[in-house]
Amino acid sequence: MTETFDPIEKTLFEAPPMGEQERMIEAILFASADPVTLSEFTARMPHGCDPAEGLITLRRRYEGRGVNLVKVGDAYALRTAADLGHLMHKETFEHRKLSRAAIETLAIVAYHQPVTRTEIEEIRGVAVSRGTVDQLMELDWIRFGRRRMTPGRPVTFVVTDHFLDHFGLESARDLPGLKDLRAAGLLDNRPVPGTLRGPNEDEDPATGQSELFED
Amino acid sequence: MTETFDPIEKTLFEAPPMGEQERMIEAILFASADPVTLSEFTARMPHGCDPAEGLITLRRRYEGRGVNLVKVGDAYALRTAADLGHLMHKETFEHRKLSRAAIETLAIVAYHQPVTRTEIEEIRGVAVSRGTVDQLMELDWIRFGRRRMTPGRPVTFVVTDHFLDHFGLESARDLPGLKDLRAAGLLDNRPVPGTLRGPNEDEDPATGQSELFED
Amino acid sequence: MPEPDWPTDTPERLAPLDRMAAEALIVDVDGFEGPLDMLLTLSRTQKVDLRRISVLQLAEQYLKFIAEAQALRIELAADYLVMAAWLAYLKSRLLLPPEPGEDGPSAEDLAAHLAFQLERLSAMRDVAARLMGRDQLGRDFFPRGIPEDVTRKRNVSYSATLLDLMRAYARIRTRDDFRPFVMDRNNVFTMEQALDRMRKLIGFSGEWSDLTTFLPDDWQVHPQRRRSATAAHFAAVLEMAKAGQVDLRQADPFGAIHLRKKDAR
Repeated sequence: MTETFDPIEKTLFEAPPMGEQERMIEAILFASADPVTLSEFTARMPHGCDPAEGLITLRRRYEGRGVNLVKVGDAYALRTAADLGHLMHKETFEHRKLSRAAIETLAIVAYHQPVTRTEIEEIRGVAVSRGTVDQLMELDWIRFGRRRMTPGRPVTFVVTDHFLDHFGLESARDLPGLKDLRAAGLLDNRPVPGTLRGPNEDEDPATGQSELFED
Repeated sequence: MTETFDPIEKTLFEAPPMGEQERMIEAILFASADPVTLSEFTARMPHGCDPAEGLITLRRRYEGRGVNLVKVGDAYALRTAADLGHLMHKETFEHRKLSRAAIETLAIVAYHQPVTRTEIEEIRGVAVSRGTVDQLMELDWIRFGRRRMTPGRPVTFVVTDHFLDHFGLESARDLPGLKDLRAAGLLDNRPVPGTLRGPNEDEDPATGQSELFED
Repeated sequence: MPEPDWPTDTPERLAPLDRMAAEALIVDVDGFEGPLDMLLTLSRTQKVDLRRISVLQLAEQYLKFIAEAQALRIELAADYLVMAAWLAYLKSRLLLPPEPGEDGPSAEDLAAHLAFQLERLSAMRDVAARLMGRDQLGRDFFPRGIPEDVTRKRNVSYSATLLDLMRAYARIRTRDDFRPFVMDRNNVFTMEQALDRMRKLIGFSGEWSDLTTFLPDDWQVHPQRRRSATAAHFAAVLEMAKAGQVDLRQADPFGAIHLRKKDAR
């Protein structure tokens, strides 16, 4: 249903001054959820307005400002100046300690790669949650390796170059071995009370970690 | 594990020039539908910026424009000029019609805050229905204030920043007619003659409107 | 609730116009927000500043209204009747000179307070209307239509060091040694085992012999093992004595325990 106006009648209403038209365009652009086309401006503004002209002056007004008037297809919108995009990102830096499950899983992958999930679970003695693996994948510390050529063809996990980079290793082979761990005192076998100790179990030398991890 | 910055290092980065800061404020304001607090500006802008100053110049810049910079509580927002509301039929929200009880209750909370339910009932001479309070809470126009330090420690109601934003008020001090009401003594908490009041009821220091609205 | 003294003579004397007004009021009784609201409406008929209102006149109007409502058998909420009772009391107090020595608030104070309440309610209504008449967000002025959500980029850096990694691995590899303590079965000789063993050996023991000689050789040196084996064997032979399979004797407390096979009769 279209209303028809007498063309003569239109001119009876004088169009608002350009400054007013510019204000209107500005308000419409600001409040609109979508870019606004010329015909929408015309439909929403009083008779006799010339939004095209107002858009030009408004565009000029916003030049170099924090927001700019941009043309999107055949519509117009106000957008954040490109160089200020960084203000729209709230970057927060959080340092978090990796969960025990995650670090253990990571360690097993690093020492046993390529390793299947089942193997990880066997070594840890508990189930590995999907979240833990996902987290390590997201951190880009582990990735899928080749499928194991065993029944079920399970996927394997290996550590990434990013992992090596993060931990300052040239290759996974540089990871300290069990022997080194023991030498560093990281593998001290505390006896369970009441268990019998073999004569060779007292050899464990009391080397502190410091020795290994200095420099 | 937190990274610590050398405080001296901070000053090595010079704050951007005021013109740039103004652009940043503008971009942040445009990006947000809700009022932005000073501390939010500070958090999002580079170190050393003074958003308070930039806001003043920006506010002036938008005077008389289609969009204005308004203060809401201790936050700032851009809003279309009220005289252009007629252009925004498309954006107009569906307003739920408030009951007379809700409107009166809202006004009483705004002018008498912090106010208890009993006090609201005293002023209206009728019980406040649960639905009325719920509705105003749901609109996020009123919220719980502190408990009153009187027997029973009743909760109080106060208006929210969202209320201020909705009615275009910079602060509760700008409520229409507030001064006259106070001058006429109509905001006093006048007890019914002959009622016994607990001695500690008067201890409650002018937590009432006086404190809130005195400057 | 004290029964107020109703002025019952009024209804039929009403002028037609007043009567219509009163009826309109009564029909509208649901529209009132309580007695205070009704009093405020009634007070409008006095066409004076609320501060100079005649509370006496107002009380009379209200009581008349209540009487009419009752004559028309309109159910009134209790608080309307409470107000009526109070106003009837106030009216009598206002009309009568104060009794000497009477304490409590004066009738004038009570009337002034009612006037204050009405003025306050009226003022609240006025400002409520002014408030609602303000430009409102989403109706007269508008927020940004395309708010850009601040993309919250959480840079969570997980700090794991090589040391953490190795400690974790070491922890896994040594976990067996740290398993929760359970009774070590290696050094426990159960009674069932002892019973089994004794049943086989007892056939050879026709003469009194020391219980300790029945202990297995490899359970006699290590003190923990010897204790466990001794206890198990002792319990076993008690069981056998109960079943009538062996005789037991002990010469003195803490002395050696001897046993022999009971003759099968």
